[in-house]
Amino acid sequence: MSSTSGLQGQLRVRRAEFTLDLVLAVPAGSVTALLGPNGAGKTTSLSLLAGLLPLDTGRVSLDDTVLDDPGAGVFLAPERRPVGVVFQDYLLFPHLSVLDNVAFGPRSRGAGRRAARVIAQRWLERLGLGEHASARPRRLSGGQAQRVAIARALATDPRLLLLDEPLAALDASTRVEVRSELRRHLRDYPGATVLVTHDPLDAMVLADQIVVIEGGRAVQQGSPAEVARHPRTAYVARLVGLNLYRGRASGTTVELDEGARLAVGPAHSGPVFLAFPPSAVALHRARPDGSPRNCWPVTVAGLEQQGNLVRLALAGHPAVLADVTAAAVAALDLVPGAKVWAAVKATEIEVYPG
Amino acid sequence: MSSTSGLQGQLRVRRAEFTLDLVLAVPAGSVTALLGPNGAGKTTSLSLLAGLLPLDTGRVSLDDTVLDDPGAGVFLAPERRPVGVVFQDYLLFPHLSVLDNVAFGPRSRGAGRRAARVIAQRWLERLGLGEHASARPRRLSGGQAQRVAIARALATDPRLLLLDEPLAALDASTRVEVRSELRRHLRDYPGATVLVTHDPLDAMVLADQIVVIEGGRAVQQGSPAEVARHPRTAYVARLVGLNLYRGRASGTTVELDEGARLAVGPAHSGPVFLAFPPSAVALHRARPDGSPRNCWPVTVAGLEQQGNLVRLALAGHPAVLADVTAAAVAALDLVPGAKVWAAVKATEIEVYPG
Amino acid sequence: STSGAAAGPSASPKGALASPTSDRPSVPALSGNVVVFAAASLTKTFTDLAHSFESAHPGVHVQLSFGGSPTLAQQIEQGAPADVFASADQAVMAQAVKAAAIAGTPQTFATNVLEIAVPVGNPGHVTSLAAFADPSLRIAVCAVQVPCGAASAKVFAVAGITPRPDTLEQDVTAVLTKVELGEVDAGLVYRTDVAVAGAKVLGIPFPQSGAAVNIYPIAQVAHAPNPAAAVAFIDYVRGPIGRQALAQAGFGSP
Amino acid sequence: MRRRQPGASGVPVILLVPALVGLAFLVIPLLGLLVRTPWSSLPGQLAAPGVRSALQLSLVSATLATAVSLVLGVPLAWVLARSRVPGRSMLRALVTVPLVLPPVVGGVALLLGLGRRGVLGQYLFSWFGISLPFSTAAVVLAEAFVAMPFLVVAVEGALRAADQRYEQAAATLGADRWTTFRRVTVPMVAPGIVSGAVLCWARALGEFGATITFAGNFPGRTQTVPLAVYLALQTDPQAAIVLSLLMLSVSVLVLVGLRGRWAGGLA
Amino acid sequence: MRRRQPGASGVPVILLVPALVGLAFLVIPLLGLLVRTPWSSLPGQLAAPGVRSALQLSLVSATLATAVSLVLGVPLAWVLARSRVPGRSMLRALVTVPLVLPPVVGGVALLLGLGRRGVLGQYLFSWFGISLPFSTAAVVLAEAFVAMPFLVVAVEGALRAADQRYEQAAATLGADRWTTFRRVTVPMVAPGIVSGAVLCWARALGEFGATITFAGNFPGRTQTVPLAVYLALQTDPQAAIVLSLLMLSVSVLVLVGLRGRWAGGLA
Ligand SMILES: Nc1ncnc2c1ncn2[C@@H]1O[C@H](COP(=O)(O)OP(=O)(O)OP(=O)(O)O)[C@@H](O)[C@H]1O
Ligand SMILES: Nc1ncnc2c1ncn2[C@@H]1O[C@H](COP(=O)(O)OP(=O)(O)OP(=O)(O)O)[C@@H](O)[C@H]1O
Ligand SMILES: [Mg+2]
Ligand SMILES: [Mg+2]
Repeated sequence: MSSTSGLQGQLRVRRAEFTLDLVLAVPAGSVTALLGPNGAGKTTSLSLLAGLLPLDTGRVSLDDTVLDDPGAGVFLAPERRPVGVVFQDYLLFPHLSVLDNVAFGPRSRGAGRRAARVIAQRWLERLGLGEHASARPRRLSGGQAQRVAIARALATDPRLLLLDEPLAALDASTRVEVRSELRRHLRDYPGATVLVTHDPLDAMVLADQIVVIEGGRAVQQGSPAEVARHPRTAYVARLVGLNLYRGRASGTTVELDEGARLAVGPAHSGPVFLAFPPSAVALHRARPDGSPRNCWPVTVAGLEQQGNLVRLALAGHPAVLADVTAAAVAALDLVPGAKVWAAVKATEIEVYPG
Repeated sequence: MSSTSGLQGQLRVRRAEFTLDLVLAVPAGSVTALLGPNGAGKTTSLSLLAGLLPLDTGRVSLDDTVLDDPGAGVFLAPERRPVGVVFQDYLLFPHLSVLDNVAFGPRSRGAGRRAARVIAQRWLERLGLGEHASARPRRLSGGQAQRVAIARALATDPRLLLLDEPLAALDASTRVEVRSELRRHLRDYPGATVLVTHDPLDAMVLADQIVVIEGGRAVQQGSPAEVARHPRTAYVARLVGLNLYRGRASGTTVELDEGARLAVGPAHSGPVFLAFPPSAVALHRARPDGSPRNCWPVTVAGLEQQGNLVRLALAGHPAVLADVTAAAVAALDLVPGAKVWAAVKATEIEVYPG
Repeated sequence: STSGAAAGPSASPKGALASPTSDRPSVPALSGNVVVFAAASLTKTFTDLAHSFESAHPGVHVQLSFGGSPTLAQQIEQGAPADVFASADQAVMAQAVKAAAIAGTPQTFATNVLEIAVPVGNPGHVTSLAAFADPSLRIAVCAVQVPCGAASAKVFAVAGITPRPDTLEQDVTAVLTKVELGEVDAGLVYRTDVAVAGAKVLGIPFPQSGAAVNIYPIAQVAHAPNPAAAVAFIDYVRGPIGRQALAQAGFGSP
Repeated sequence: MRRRQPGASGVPVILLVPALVGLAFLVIPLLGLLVRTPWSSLPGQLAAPGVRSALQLSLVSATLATAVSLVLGVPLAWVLARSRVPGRSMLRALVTVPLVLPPVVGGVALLLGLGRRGVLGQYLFSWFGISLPFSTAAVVLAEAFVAMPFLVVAVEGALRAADQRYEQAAATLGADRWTTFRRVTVPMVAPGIVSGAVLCWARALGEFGATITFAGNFPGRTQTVPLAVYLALQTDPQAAIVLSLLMLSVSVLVLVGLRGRWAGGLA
Repeated sequence: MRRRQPGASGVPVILLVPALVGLAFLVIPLLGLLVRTPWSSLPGQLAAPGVRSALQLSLVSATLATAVSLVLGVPLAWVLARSRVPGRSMLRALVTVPLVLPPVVGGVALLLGLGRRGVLGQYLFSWFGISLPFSTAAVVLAEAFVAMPFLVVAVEGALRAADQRYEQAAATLGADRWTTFRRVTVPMVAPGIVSGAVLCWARALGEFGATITFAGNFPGRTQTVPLAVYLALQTDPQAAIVLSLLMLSVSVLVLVGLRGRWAGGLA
């Protein structure tokens, strides 16, 4: 990959009273999550990247191609950009069947009618919608429509994938499946991805980089771990507070890639993700007896105060973040270098097929 | 209130391959949450109640009025039903300003133009949208649009309120505010409410009764506490697994209405809700030292196995649900009547203004 | 039936000009509107005549409505508030009489004969009626259903010619338009039309035209709102001033 | 293939070519007219008496006919598109009848229906003393009869294409059908109504056959520009063309002005 | 106020009354025609020679004119509604010119544009030997000239009312403008296109003035039913009415049949 591989964007645009001013760099093969409150400019950013809205000033390039550069008078039309978009309100074509909605992209990008349908059918099945292939979008429930929209965007194999809250309408169980499917796809996916989400778990599981925007500007940016370890505001802390590990499950035990071992609730096997919030980590002076299945010694490496909470970075196997109250910091005397036991209940750990 | 006060519904309808068959009873002044996977028939149920879809067979009545009874040839048109609806895809009128969208209901129900606008402005301000009053819906972000839709439905003061995923597009912080506003409104609201949501917290905080539907049929039904205590399936357990208390906060301490006292992370004051998942409860044989601020003695009152997890009902002050692994049950010898210490970290407890 | 109708004051133009003034004491003064329904081909002539009639009878206002003769007849049969009907076609008038829409007997006030019309420069080198049988020429004639078409059929029969028209037009104006624009090489129209078209078409008279003389009848409408004025207008048209104006437009006298 | 501005003038050739051919087809005959117009005689023709009054009558009656068509036609379109009255497709086809009827026959039909001896007209006359034909009202009626179907069909098409779920949302807010119609349906199909009204107005402005048959041809009262054109064709075809061009220019000006205002309101 | 079936025949009075008045206004004149028709003479009239061929020519040429209008007019409507070519509102107004032009003047304009000595026609004639007037092709062209604007205006209205975000979605899926037009825009505004085509077909079927002026009147070649009706009016008004009714019935039948099929496909 060359140094310019992936998405480079310097996005500036005014829309009525709202101004967006954002710099994005998404290397090919990586995923950037845009987080931020309602009206922060997330959808607007995606529109700029997709070419549905031209920049006022700035520049967007993908790999070696300039997509938009008002200064140089360059603008590549949306249909010429190798971009796939999942819209916040889906925008499924009402006159086409679900299958033809998904086949639309491949056909437009040159596949034959039959080949496009085969691709579409495969994507629908992956997302658990095989039996709805011949239905009209009007007949779908909200969640089904959202899955079709995801399938439609993925089916074109774009070099830049833009996902606007792709999992918002999904129910808890479907969400897990679709998130896994999306992750599987993104893992093998050579292009750049920008993901808008309100769900920290989506961001942590799916993203390599997080950009938090508020009022049209980036307020924080970095890898999920960095952002989680040093959140600049309580809002960010809350938003990205997750411990996330990758490992290999056999039954209710997971061997982490970084060496340690954690017990989890439901049995799994094969590669998995483990996630639990910093608030789920209890700290004890001595090794506690009791229900928490996971206990290990850690050393306080850093403290970050967020309002009444303190986020602790703890070194150990594995390293872990913990949120505790100021009272607990005082009671346990948690200064940097202090040695304590971390405890996490197996049932607190969310496990996702990786 | 008479015995027939509130909503009585026996809903039966076929839509292509899908069949809905559901009995609902929502007393006036109470909130019923419909939970279920995508395509379970939640939106369809709301359409039947709103009169946007006629029953095939069955009967719907509100207070003493029959809304739909195909057997008796009775059907009350949507506009004659005292019903407010938040649609899953908002359906804001594109040609009206945000203010006029919200004022539409009051005007249609007889208020003067000016009075309707005053009502609308008040609702917009409550939902933090005062400054967008003159914008067109097209200019709103997804989350802003959803809040307008909520304001629009509430502004008509309906006797039956139907909310289809009213908080789905909201970001974490807005969600807390809007949820509180909604709860404040529903608390004083004399009518019946049916709420569709995928978020267990919404269901627990807002609903008096939960109906879980799958494939068009109710699979479980009862108060949030009942359903949480005795979930029939792992799906339900996961969906409704929350400990929920009401209390009065002063600083980081909350005096529960049922008498006990819990420490929480962020400082609050006045009436609040506390919520934490059963998985956040650690059980110890002896009183543990360490960061968990909340420790109290409990007695095992009941066990329910859900796959590899066990949900324990624990008596004590307060009574609490705990999810532990089968291994922990064995290690701690958690048989009914066993006495153990429950520990919950202050940072695990979500606090909402009540 | 109409040929002997030229009764009334003698035909000298001077006398005609003098007659309204001299008549005034003997006839009750005319007043009000007189509504005249006239065939479209009379547009220019009748507009002029209406003006001079009005100045001759200061209390009277002439309202003219021009249209196709059958349309006008239809309107009159449906109770249109007309006083006078001037048709370009005897058959239409006869139909109106049959429908009891006409008071009294229609009077002939003008005649018209056919002429060959060719575009300026005569690109088809047309000299006689025989050209209408030449398949290499573009030819327009009226459809037989309309008066000019019936007349054309008569002259062709007399001349022993089988015409090879490219189009059967709905009226003379349509034929004339096509001649003017050079879309056809020859058309058969009325003399009055050639006169109206001026320099834009060339008229070629032909001997057989006498076989089909078109007759214009005029009559008072049954239940005419203003019968006295209707009679006066009819007399005026048939009188010397009317005749002069009609002659100027190329009409023949009855 | 690079350009500034998305969705800008970049029109695909496969659409541009037929669009241009279509435009040329509509405009070339007009060019023909313009080339052959005796421009020098124009001022004289325009100053001729009666031209002003004919133009005024044309504009007023076409506008009134459009107003009548809007008031009666939009509800009719709604009933055809939204209600479930039986025999709807038959009704819909009946509405197109005045389109198919040759205008002169349409005028005859109007006489037979609303004339002093007509099916309905005889009662209007004997009971109320109303006689419609040969009045300015008759011009408006004749034009409305011929032009209203355009409005009805265009608006019905727009209604069918509109998303009915917004009307459902209005119903749940307590709006009865009339309020919904007025405050939701009509604004949402406004572009379709504007199109229909433009068609209707233009057709009414050009109406000839039904008008001359039903309303007669009286200068100042029922003689609209097309009737004046018809008469001019009998005597002076050049004048007829000048008169047509005059009406065209006025109508183009009106439409350009109107569209500008409307587009601003809608976009 | 109770009833079965939501959104059923319950039409608010305030809409129903104008709709019924509108319907009556369009239908009563037709009734007038039907009442006065000499039914006994009908079989004879219909069997008259030329009636069949005129009807056939009318249907064929109106259908061809509609096809031409669709091919040229839908792209034109798209350009007017979607592209940002400068002077669009002027172009849009120009498109309505044939609506306003009295049909006879329209025919003259066609002769001046496409006739043997017309602006374009003289080259067609001298270079290719093509002479359009007095041919069946001229009938189709005259009808298309008069009727196409109805299609263009109706379709443009539908395009303006359509939600353009679906077209944006298609673009992000890699569809160029033509594919988007074909696979998204056209299906989504299909009801508007159908309305426009119905208007266009009906108007073409009833076309008289421009046809007789541009194409002339020759039985079997250029004599459509309206021309035959006009001529019949001159001599035998009853026959003219019978002929009109015949054409009406055929067109109503066609439209009822067509709509049934279309509505099925769309609903
Ligand atoms: N077409 C438009 N014209 C003018 N302003 C707009 C337009 N669309 C959006 N905005 C404004 O721009 C701001 C950013 O909107 P955007 O849709 O990008 O927010 P978002 O981050 O996607 O929010 P959400 O999470 O609620 O979807 C908002 O304040 C919105 O009101
Ligand atoms: N108009 C329709 N015609 C036929 N079937 C329909 C129609 N609308 C919905 N369905 C089907 O009915 C079932 C229930 O749909 P519904 O919209 O009620 O689900 P839901 O519970 O609201 O799901 P979600 O959480 O995804 O919104 C689905 O299988 C859907 O495909
Ligand atoms: Mg958004
Ligand atoms: Mg739903």
